[in-house]
Amino acid sequence: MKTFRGGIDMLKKAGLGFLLLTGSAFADTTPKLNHGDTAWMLVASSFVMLMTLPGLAFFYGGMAKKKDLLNTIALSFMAYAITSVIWVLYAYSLAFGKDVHGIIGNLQYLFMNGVTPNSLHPSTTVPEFIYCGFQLTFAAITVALASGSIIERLKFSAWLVIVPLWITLIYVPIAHWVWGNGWLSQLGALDFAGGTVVHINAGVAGLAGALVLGKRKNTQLIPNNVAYTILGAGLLWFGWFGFNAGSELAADGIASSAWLATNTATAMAAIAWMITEWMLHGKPTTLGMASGAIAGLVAITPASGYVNVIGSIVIGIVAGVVPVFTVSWLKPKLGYDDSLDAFGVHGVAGFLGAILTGVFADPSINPAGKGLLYGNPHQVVIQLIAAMSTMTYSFVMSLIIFKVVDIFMGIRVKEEDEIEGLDSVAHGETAYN
Amino acid sequence: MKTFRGGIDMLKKAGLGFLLLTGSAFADTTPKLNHGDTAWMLVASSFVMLMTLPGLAFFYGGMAKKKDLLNTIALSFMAYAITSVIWVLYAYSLAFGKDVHGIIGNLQYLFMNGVTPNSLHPSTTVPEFIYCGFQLTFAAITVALASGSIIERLKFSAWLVIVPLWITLIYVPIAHWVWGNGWLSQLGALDFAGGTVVHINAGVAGLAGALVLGKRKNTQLIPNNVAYTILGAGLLWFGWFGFNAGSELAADGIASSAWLATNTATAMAAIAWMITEWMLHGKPTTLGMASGAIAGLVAITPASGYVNVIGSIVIGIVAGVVPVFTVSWLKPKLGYDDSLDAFGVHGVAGFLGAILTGVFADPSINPAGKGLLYGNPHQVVIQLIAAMSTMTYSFVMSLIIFKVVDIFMGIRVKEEDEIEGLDSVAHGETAYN
Amino acid sequence: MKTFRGGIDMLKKAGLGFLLLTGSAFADTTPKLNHGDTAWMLVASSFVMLMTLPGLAFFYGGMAKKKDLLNTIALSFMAYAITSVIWVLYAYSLAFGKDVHGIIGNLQYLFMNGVTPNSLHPSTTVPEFIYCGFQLTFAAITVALASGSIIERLKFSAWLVIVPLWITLIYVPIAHWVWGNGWLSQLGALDFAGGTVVHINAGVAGLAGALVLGKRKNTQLIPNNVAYTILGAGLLWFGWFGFNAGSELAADGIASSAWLATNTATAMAAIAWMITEWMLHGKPTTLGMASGAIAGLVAITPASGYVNVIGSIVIGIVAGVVPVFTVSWLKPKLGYDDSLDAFGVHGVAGFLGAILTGVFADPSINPAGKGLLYGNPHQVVIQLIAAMSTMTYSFVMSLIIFKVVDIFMGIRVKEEDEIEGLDSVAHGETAYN
Amino acid sequence: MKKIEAIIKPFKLDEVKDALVEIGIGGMTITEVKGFGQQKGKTEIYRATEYVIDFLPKIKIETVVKDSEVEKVVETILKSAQTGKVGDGKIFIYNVEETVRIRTGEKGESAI
Amino acid sequence: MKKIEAIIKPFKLDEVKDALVEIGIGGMTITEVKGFGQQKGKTEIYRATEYVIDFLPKIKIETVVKDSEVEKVVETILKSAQTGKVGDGKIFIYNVEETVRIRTGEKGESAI
Amino acid sequence: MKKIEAIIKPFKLDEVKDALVEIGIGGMTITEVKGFGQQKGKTEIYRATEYVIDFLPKIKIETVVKDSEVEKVVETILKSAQTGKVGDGKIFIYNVEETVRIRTGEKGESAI
Ligand SMILES: Nc1ncnc2c1ncn2[C@@H]1O[C@H](COP(=O)(O)OP(=O)(O)O)[C@@H](O)[C@H]1O
Ligand SMILES: Nc1ncnc2c1ncn2[C@@H]1O[C@H](COP(=O)(O)OP(=O)(O)O)[C@@H](O)[C@H]1O
Ligand SMILES: Nc1ncnc2c1ncn2[C@@H]1O[C@H](COP(=O)(O)OP(=O)(O)O)[C@@H](O)[C@H]1O
Repeated sequence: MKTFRGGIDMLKKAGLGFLLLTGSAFADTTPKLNHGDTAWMLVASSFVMLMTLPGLAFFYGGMAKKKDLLNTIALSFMAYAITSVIWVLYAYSLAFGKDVHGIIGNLQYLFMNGVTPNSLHPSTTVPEFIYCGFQLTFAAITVALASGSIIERLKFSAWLVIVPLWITLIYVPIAHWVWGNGWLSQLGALDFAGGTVVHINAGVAGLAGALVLGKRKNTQLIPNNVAYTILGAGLLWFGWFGFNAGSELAADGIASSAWLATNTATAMAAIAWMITEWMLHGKPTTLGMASGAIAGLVAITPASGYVNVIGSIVIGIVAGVVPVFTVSWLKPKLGYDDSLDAFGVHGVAGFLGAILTGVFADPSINPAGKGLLYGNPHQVVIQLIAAMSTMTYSFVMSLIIFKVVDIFMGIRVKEEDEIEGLDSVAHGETAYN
Repeated sequence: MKTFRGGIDMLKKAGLGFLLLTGSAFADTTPKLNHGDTAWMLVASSFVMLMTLPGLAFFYGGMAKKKDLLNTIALSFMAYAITSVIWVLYAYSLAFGKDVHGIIGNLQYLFMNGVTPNSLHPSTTVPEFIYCGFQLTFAAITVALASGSIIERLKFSAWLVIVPLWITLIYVPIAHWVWGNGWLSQLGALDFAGGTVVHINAGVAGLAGALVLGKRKNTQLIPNNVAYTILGAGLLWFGWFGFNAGSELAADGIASSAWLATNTATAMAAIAWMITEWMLHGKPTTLGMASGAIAGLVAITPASGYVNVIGSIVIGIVAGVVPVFTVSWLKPKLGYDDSLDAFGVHGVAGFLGAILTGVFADPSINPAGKGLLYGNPHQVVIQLIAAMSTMTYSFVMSLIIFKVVDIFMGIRVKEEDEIEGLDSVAHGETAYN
Repeated sequence: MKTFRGGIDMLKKAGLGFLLLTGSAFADTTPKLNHGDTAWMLVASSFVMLMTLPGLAFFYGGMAKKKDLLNTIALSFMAYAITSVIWVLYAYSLAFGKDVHGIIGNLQYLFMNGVTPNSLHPSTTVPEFIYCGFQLTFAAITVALASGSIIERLKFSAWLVIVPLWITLIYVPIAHWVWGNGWLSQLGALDFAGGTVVHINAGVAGLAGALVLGKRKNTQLIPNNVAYTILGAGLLWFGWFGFNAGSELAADGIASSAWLATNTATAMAAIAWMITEWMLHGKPTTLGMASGAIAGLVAITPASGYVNVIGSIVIGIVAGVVPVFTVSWLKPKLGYDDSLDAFGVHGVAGFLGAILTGVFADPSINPAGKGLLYGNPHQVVIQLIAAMSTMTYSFVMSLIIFKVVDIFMGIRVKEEDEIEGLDSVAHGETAYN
Repeated sequence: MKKIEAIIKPFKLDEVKDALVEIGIGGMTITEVKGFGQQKGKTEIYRATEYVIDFLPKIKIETVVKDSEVEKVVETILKSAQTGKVGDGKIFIYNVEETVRIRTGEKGESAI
Repeated sequence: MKKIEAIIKPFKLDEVKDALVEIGIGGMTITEVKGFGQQKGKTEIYRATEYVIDFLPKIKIETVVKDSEVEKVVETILKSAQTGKVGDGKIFIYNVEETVRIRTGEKGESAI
Repeated sequence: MKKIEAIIKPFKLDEVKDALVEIGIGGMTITEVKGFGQQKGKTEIYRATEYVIDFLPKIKIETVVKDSEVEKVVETILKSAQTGKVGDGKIFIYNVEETVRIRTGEKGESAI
């Protein structure tokens, strides 16, 4: 997502053609609401909402055991609902209010105080309200993503406590650092649509949760409905156009480039995962295609507005191959139980994407980003710093949150409930009747 | 949806920035087509289409008994299809043609006569064609919503007769009264996106149908696939952004505010229903979360372009709590068989939303609406009049339509068909093979 | 999709209001990026992506036998993924690069070489990148559509070879002929959104494949999940608004008209198929409604930006009635095994739509098209030529591709694998656990 | 001890179960099965083509009872499951050599 | 009367059913079951990890016949269900003490 | 030969299967069934209304064994399937008159 980039940028968004014509007459440099950009942000925000519900809910739900399907969906559902409410109450303000020492935002937007339909988000051509809504959908999916590591044994009531804590103590500061004029954005870290803020963050948080919770009794992956997972993957792919191309905050050429880069990397990663699995296990699986697509989407996220199609293809290949090994080799080797691989896929592909952004950022696509291949090796270092600091902060804080909640209320269900299945035990429901 | 609000409004939509620059040169006040607004309306209309099929079809279908799944879907499907055809033939004209005595529109748009791609809808910046399309999707979902009360026993052929009658005799006049410059719009009733026209209307029509049909042999709710219901709820939530924010008919700040209000109330209502059910029955259900979300969407509909986020939160809470009691206490007490609670959820939450709009409408969000809390208690009275008159008209007329169709062709299936299931009996199909 | 139509058109898209005001000052006729149009194309491209995955994947998947569900989905998935990658590498350039003798494009866009976010697609107001993305989604769904004829017996590895061959040797030249300033566009053939390029093409390719493959052991249609098919149909309907109205490449009145024509024909065809089946077999089926809707969407595709609502209704009726006979009478009579009727529905309805476009094109909707009813009988002849030449080229070339791949690697699975089901044999997975 | 196995029409399940509970049957196990018999299969229509489905959904109820209760149980099922139309189903009776209650290890009639 | 219970490979169902109908079998009941035996389970792959599925899908066919028909029925099933590969399944034969047709209350062989 | 039929709690299936394999049982067939007995049904909540579900999911294991193995098998199932809580299920034993292996046509104990 763009942070302040000076007046030129906004002018461009206000309509270049227009500018050229009225050139000299144009004295006032305050950006004006652009209906085309606003239309795009209304849509993009809706797209990202769809990613969590039903997108991610079905992507994850399909992989859960039949007896845990609804519970798995409920985790994403409540992640979205709770985040939605606290976001407009105070979290948006802490993340995007006026910067306080590079660490956090102030409380100017508490309860969306003072924001009216006429307020534009600073240095954009779109209303503050929809910028807030767009950002909300990012926060919500991040915590929902983390749930993938911890399903089939997490106490539902604990989740309802973890979500607001996690958003407040982890997501909000990191979002501020990267997108809210915080210290990482000062540093020059490139994260077009949230590779660091969303995916690395969610991945390591999930890992922390999995470590605190311990292994499930039955760690086997028995997808109750692979078609649901593919449905979810399709909706995620679709919604991700809003996520990535929407992060340009304008309907322009860079958004268009981000659209194409997103699609290219995703397609490539789906193919790459399929082939890797084929070579390793003799068969190309549909779950692998879907997993590869998601890994590709994750990895292209930070890069989407910076790289050209060749960069996208390379990123797609890396994203499609590496996580195959983290989920099938590293996970059993280290012995953590990352149920649906939120860490193995999102964390890992997010990390790869963050670094590769520093390699492939092509200034002819976006002047704001110049990578190793275009003569700026330093960018890789910055990307590493941003990725590592996010990982560390998120991992440590997540461990603390899970631990503390565990101490106060317990976060793991009883063994017999785990065996009976959480749909019945936690919700009193059966998915299929 | 906006009715005529004078020139200023359109000018704003034509691009404020533009205006400021060319100020004096701007003599012609006729609104011009705005590509940004048109883009948004093309999208919003598509979103609302998705709400009926597959959104509502799956929301309802998932709750139907396994043997009635396809029939339940078919009711929504044909509601949409039939409405689509009669809408462009004559219904659009009757609803939105030139006002005749505040009661009905004239026939100027018969067969979309005289409308060309250059025709803009009066006092908007978007083409007549897409305004017609947008309105079409509202009409279609309204009658589809009503089907929720009467599934699992309705004769399919009767439905094909009821749909056009109901649209023509009930939906069209009410839409005209509220949005087509009819008497309710003269009165000053606030209904941003259709709380009265769509939800109250559908709810009481459903109730009328349920009363004429009588109880099913087995009134138990046995959802064949709760995941489908959640899928439907997710798609409805997504599509509802088009419904509510689209009702601004422009991609601007009020649309953005409506987007955020919609999301906030919905999330809050999902949480509120979940908690209420938890306290009453010891478990938070996923069907409850989905039901709460829908109740929230319904209640925020009339208010979405008028209220601030605090208003949205209160509306969400009320919408999440009250219908829990109408469906679990009032329904069994009074003994009507509102199969999927079209009345209990849509009717009730629609009514609550209509009244609360009169309470929370905040003129700093939208100068067109000023509620009780902002010093205009009279608005609540107007809202009550609008809601009650719609309820009465729709209920009485629906009773008549169901009764008359019953006399002519019978509207209830034979008992043995009800037991065997309508998928097989009415359609010769089985959902799962 | 529009090809070059002279400056006036672009000017219109650049904002008519604007033009009127700045009139004389407007010297430079180069089109400028329009944010509203770009917003719409970003969305429309995403919509068409959704059509293939999960739209078509579920539409087809639901009709497949339970043991072949995932394989059927995988064919669409890989069709999309492979096309996505080769498109940006070279296929886009061959289709839309500078015309070489009316036959093919040049290699100017190889690897998207030289395209930057500032490049607009010639004679449009939208970036080259999103135009490329939009076109990509068309190519992908075309080959995915063809898979419907050949499921439940095709070797998966063969498909991975067929897709790139087919796109390169068949789709690319035809797309060039019709939309890339090739010989068919010179001829004056009307194909607004791809009736010829996409549907006729996919239909006859599927038929060729079915002929080379031969009949399945069990040719019975046993839909494992009719609800999935309806879900897919709903998503296709939704996405098709992007397909048809997006083909205007601008958010304007013609796009709005195309939206409404699309919806009208689709609804009418769903009703028409349902009634036809009812009269023939005594029951209105939900699969029939969905099939009719798809037939309607197909038939209106070439006509969508040219016809008025009456034209749409007639096209809808024809599209809803005729394919009922091709699938239930012609297919068994001739004995080919077109598994999911890609030919019987898409090919046939695409052909009907192409011809009827020549009949109903109404110049008051779009000056670029004038049909038989408006005094231009010659258009029908042109349409016939375009349709027949596409059919012939695609059919012959497809036969060759399928045959050659068969010779080199075999395209049909072993009989025992066909019986066991391709999910398990080809992918090592089971859809439902 | 005897096992009474009844194949019935699915929608009769609740009625039969209630009738059996009323006469004091303590347990039963049911299975969703498909039946083929004199009752003609049903016709389904997909893409304007009619297919005859030979196997119709049925419910199999199994209940193991004391020898002395067999007659009463058969009577009860007969009464509650009958519609008089073809396809009502069958009752089969088998001998059971031994019954064990897993929870307690009890054997014989007291384990039923 | 005897009950003949055959566990067969699912894709053989149609063949077996047709063969049984041909020799005049009037009714049968089938159940989807899962089998474990000498046939090795199959391997499924999820997220690049192989899982062995021990239980394979099988179909259980039950048909109650007159004593005199047992041999013919067994022969017929043998012929139509055999592929010669491991996992073809088993036929078990049980004694049936009584049969009742629910529709009419008829008992004994005429009820079959 | 005897058929041992055990109705058990679903989550016990793996344990029982492993135990049976360990004592050398060569084959078994399982079916998803629903049981009704002393164990109270469970309550589900839909739209704030509680419904009691009478029939609970159970697994039926059927294994045909030589007469000499019956006791050992029953013991094994008892041990591995027991939780001590109501609803653990039952074991029923029936006589099997004949067994045929479809693949080979073998009959009798060697066909098991
Ligand atoms: N000989 C048989 N063996 C096993 N099951 C049978 C037999 N005959 C009938 N059935 C079962 O009973 C059901 C009803 O039988 P059918 O012949 O259709 O009608 P009816 O019970 O009225 O004679 C069948 O669908 C099948 O499940
Ligand atoms: N002892 C047994 N008791 C019950 N069912 C059995 C038994 N042995 C085998 N089966 C069933 O028969 C099926 C086939 O048996 P299997 O040993 O795999 O091959 P085969 O029939 O060729 O000997 C098994 O999957 C199982 O359903
Ligand atoms: N008489 C019976 N005949 C057939 N199945 C029975 C019988 N009694 C119990 N069952 C089966 O055994 C299961 C457990 O029985 P239940 O009475 O609930 O507990 P317990 O086994 O502890 O006595 C039931 O759910 C049912 O499937």
